[in-house]
Amino acid sequence: MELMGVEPDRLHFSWISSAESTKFVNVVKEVTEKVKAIGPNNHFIKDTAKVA
Amino acid sequence: MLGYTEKIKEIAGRLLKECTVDMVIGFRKGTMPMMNEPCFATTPEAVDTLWWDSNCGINLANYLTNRKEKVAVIAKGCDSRNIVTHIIENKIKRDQVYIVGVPCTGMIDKRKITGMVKGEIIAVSETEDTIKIKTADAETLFDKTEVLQQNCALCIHRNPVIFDEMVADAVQEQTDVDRYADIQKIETMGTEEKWQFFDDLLSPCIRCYACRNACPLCYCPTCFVDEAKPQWMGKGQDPLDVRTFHFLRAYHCAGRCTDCGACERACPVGINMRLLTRKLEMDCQEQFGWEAGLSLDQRPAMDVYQANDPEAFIK
Amino acid sequence: MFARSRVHTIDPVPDSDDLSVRYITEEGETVTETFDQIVLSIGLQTDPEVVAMANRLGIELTEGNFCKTDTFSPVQTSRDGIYVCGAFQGPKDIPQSVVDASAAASAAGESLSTARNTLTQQAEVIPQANVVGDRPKIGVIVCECGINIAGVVDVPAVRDYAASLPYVEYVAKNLYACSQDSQETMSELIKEKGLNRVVVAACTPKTHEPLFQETLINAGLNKYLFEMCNIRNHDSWVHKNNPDLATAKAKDLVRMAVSKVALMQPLPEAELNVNQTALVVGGGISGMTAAKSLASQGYTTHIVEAGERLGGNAHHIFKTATGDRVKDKLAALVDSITGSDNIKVHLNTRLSSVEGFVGNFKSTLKNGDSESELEYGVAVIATGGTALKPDEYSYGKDPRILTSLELDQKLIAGDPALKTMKSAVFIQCVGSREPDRLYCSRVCCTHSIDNALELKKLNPDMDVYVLYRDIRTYGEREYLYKKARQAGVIFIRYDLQNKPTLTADDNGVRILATDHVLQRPVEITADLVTLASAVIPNKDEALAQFYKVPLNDDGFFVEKHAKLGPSEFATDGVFLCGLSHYPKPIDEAIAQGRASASKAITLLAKETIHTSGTIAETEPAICSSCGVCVSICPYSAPSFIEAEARMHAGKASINPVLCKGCGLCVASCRSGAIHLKGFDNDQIFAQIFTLNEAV
Amino acid sequence: MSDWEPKIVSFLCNWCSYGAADLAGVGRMQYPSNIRVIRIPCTGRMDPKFALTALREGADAVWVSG
Amino acid sequence: MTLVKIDKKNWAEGLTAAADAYRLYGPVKEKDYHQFKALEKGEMPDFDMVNTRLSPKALLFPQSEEMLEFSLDESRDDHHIMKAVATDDTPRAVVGIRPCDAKSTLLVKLNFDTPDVKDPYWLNAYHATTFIGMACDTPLSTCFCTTAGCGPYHEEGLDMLVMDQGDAYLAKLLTDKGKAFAAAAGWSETADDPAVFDAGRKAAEGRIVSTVKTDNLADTDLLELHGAPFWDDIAFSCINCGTCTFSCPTCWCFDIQDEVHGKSGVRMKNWDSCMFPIFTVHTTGHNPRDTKTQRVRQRFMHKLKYFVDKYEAGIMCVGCGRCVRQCPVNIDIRRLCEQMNSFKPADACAAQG
Repeated sequence: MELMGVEPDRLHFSWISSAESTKFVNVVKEVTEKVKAIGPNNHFIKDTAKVA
Repeated sequence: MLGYTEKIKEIAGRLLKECTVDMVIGFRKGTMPMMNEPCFATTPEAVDTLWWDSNCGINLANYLTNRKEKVAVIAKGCDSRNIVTHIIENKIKRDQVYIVGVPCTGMIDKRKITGMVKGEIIAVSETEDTIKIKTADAETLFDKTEVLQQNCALCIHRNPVIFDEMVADAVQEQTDVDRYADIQKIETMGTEEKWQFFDDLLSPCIRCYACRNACPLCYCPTCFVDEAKPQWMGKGQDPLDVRTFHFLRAYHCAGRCTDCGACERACPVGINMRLLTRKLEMDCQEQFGWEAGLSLDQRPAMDVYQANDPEAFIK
Repeated sequence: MFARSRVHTIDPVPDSDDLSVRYITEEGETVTETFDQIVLSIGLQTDPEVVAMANRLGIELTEGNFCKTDTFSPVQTSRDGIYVCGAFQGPKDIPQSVVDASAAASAAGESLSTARNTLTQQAEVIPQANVVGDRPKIGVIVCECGINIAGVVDVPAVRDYAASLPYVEYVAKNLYACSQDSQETMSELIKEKGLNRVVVAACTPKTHEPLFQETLINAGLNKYLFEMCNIRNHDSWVHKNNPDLATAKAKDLVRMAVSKVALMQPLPEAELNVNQTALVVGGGISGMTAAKSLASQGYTTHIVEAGERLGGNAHHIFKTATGDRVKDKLAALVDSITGSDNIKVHLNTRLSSVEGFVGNFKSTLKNGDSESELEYGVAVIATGGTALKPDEYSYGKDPRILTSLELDQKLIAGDPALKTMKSAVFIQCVGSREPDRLYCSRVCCTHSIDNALELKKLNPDMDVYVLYRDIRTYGEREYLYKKARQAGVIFIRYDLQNKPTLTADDNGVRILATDHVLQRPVEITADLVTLASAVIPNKDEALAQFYKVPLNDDGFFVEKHAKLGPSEFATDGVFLCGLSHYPKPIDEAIAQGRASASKAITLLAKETIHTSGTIAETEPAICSSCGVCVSICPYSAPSFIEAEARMHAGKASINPVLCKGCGLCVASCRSGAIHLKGFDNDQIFAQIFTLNEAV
Repeated sequence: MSDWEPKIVSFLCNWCSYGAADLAGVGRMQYPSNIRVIRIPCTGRMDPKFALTALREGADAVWVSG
Repeated sequence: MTLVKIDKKNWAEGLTAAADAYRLYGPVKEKDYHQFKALEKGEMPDFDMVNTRLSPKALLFPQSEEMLEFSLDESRDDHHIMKAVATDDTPRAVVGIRPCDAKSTLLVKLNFDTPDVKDPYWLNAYHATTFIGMACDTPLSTCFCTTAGCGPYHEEGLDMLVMDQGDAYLAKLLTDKGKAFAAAAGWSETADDPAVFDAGRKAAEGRIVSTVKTDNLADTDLLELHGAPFWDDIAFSCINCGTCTFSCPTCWCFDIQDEVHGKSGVRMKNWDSCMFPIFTVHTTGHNPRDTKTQRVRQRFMHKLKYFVDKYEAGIMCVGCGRCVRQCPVNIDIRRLCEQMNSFKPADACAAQG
């Protein structure tokens, strides 16, 4: 995806055990911050059925 | 690769006479210069039409999918690796296919030559390492290494990895080859630039699926493009649908693609979609140390989990 | 920070709420430190009322007021028909209490086995309405959960919004959706309004989904026509200070749930009957106990023992901590096994293959060159362990240096030399709590002290030394430690950095150590040195592979869950007991033998088991038989339909029982030929598509 | 741009991350409300199609947590 | 029919003048091949080519075309109502179309403009278009137009045929649409040497090297042809990609799809190909043309037999040779036509014995 020009911060992966609620909250905050930083997704998006 | 045609005819004739196989899959001379047509030979006259030169770029492993009868196939290095993948993925049984290995010195890029020459190409003649192109008003001689298909120029598996018989002795493998220079160059571009690059690369696509159908790896009865429950991807010319199709098709070939170049050769509008498949080939190499189709007893990297799979991307 | 010390006094520090502690260190120096908080780790004792009750019931107690039990029947009180488990039997941790509980249950089960299923009535099966193909009629119930949800999310707004969603026929809000009366009203509503799908927007499905699914079943609906969306834990509780965002999120979550539930299909749960035969791998004390308990509750049991006799490790043990001779108790147990017609023993036999799944296992038993097939429903693994042959303290180079079990052999044989010896030394933690074997073998302290007392009994004026790192005679075994000190056994502590050194020559074995009190080197010449070597498991990789059960780095089996499932494996139908799990004394081994039997019986007694409905299923027409699913599934549920089958030969199909519904194969299937029922592509896509209209 | 709220589609594994989210709720730990949770039985269920579709349908980010 | 002489010098401003009244389309070179495109202001068509890689059918029959649009947003009063999509049917002119491609529009018109069925999208575009043909003096070795019902100077389907005479063009105005365009372009200098045209035509026709025989296609029995033995050999190499059908000017098959995103939806039609398995798959999963051989046979039978029998207007092929050049495995319609034309059902049975 990165090669194709999608900002790497659009995809996040994490491992959180069901006991690590604090890690869960930190990851949510971190992901939200990062996505806010790179702005809305205006490339990889299909809003109307464009034809050509 | 000049003497191969005679050797192929001799082997094919013998195999058919001895009934080791029911048919031989190979190439016959095309009706246009620099084009050859895959064919199957079952009778002595058909064997006589068999032909081999530097224009046999189509991957014959594609014709083995789900075959029931005993078959002989003429296989270049990349074709043989695809046959290995076919056997692993139960598309054909090992004892059902008699592999006639061809040590390959690279196939010509027809589109490249047409671009370098003025006017229509009327005739082509080939020597061991040069090729002569005859057009209406001129005759130009090219050194083969100049006009090879990109994947053949970068090829590091010219000799078949699996075969029952070889047409000639093995050729020298290329070693000092950087297979991923162009990919790394793209990776250094900025995000916006990369997006534009692929927009421009894929813009001529007319969704004819020649790349998918020329590829031996694509044998699914229903391709994800034709999925209808739900139809999550458009069938039209929307650049995003075109991009999604090429992205996911390349993803499905990750760890399986042998870079035979058949997709690029089949594409009517000449898109270099191998940038996507080779990026995934590079990743498989770096992360799993895996190269497609080299051994019969190991499934491709993306099919199995190992404890030591890299997981740095998981936070 | 661990400090060896004796605490003298704790005084509150004036005009502050700190505390000052005065203690004496090992070197005898007095130290005073202040702390914010002090935690006293107090022990366990029996409640006086319980002691009174025990006396009333005529249950014999030990001097520590715990229930007196015999090593070979650890859950049997002195009063017949009354069993004991947990801390009343002795101070213990939760895993051991849970093991005792299952053991007590199996002991009780044994005496009640003849009356099984006589008083239970058959649950009345409510016919299930067939909704396949009907237009979805969705009922949405938005729960307020008191103020937990309503305090933040505007529940009426979410309810009204739900009414505008496609296929929604009925909406309601509810103070407590999970309350009993709400369940009844929901059941009535489903029947009255003819609803065929239900969405409950409340709390987490992990705890409440089964409850609501039960209600659907009572209302005659298939329980999978249901979707829960979590607007409490994931929404109201965590977005307290912006209610409007929380309400918007709740609406999104409800819309996603409604779009998914509209596509849900009624799912069948495959029913399987359980083969009523049990297999016990390993014929040691715990294996035999498990087999005896299974057999006495009416289940034919097979014991597969690799050695040529039953009994395993117990043959080498002289006596138990409570004084019984192991030899004759073991003989009694072995006779009860060979005597029972419900138990078939296979000696010199090993398992060479295991196929099938819970309730329907099939194995080949290999005895020399003859092989036999066995079909069974459950397996208990009791492969046991052995003593480590140490490679330090020049063990094996001098007849006077033995391991604990070798000393036991001499005690069993009543070797006269033991009487005439002048001095004996026990060295503890040989091979245990070492860098490459970190665990404590738990039994060696008690065993060495017990043998030390035995030696003192044989010859009171023999000098007996115990060189130890820490004495772990846990529970009521501490009395033995006290008795040993009173009998004059000398205990010298060493630590890992300067272990005792040992040189053997003609006039005795000289041992050099540093006395921890005098802080001065001490030399002891001993006629006999006993090394308390570690307990190691009979590691069997093949067996672990057969049953797909995990082994930890030390080679012991890893149980399903330390507290919730200590004597069973994550793989259904496979249970576990004895030394192969972790080092344990005979009474705990016997208790776990019984516990594994009890757990096995809870499965065998049902006779049929249901598999989950949310499992994967292939669509043979679209399958390109490439084998990705077969290679990637950790439970090897997918397999190819055999070549000569009439339909779809060579295509993949998934065994509904083995499938755990994780969906690995579904995502890895390139041709999209596998559907994970309940989490199918179209259902997840539906949830994604509705995101497009996120408000 | 400041009031733009990203929409993040999060695929949470039913046993681990979904449980962690529940626990975070029980602990009343506040976090931004941009994530929309889709429950999947295991991250093994995560298919590239979902990530592609989520982005195509307007999500600003996809978060897969096992 | 009048002849007009256009000096090359005022060819360009003639076009720019016509651009006020017509939207101009013409061949433009992109990367290493030509393609028909709308010409920007002042952009000139580039004739340094024999023919475009893909046929100009996309001008009348785009690969993806929105037909109807609708909204599911219930807050709007016109929700769930299908409305036609606005199309721009103002007059336009295609400059530089080859006579074979122009003839193909007539073949396609036979299908889209029948007495009982008229395709509005195609017809509106067709009637709004003026075809200015460029005579073909340097045909390719794969061109066989002369024996496929047309030729390098063929006039059917064209409104104006232009011939290159070195320093000037000679244009034949064939229809009043052609006259109207010539007037708009200000080309009025009449000429009277039709002989030059005939000479040009004969010379060009002489340069055609490949031919096909189609004489007894019509009277060979359809079912016998359907059961002919050579289909397996022909179809073996085919990989069922859609290149031939997508580059063929006379292929007119399309598929209609609804695509909905969020609240807005579109009904669109996309090119389809009988080469794709999904072309004939039924909802049950049954596929009447399941094997590759059936699909390849369908394509050639339609072009060289069904069409011939149904419309009696010759073969459904104008001999432009694109499918021969584009086919990745070199399946050649000329060899096909020869085998079908020379197919004798009788000896087929004898051969099978």
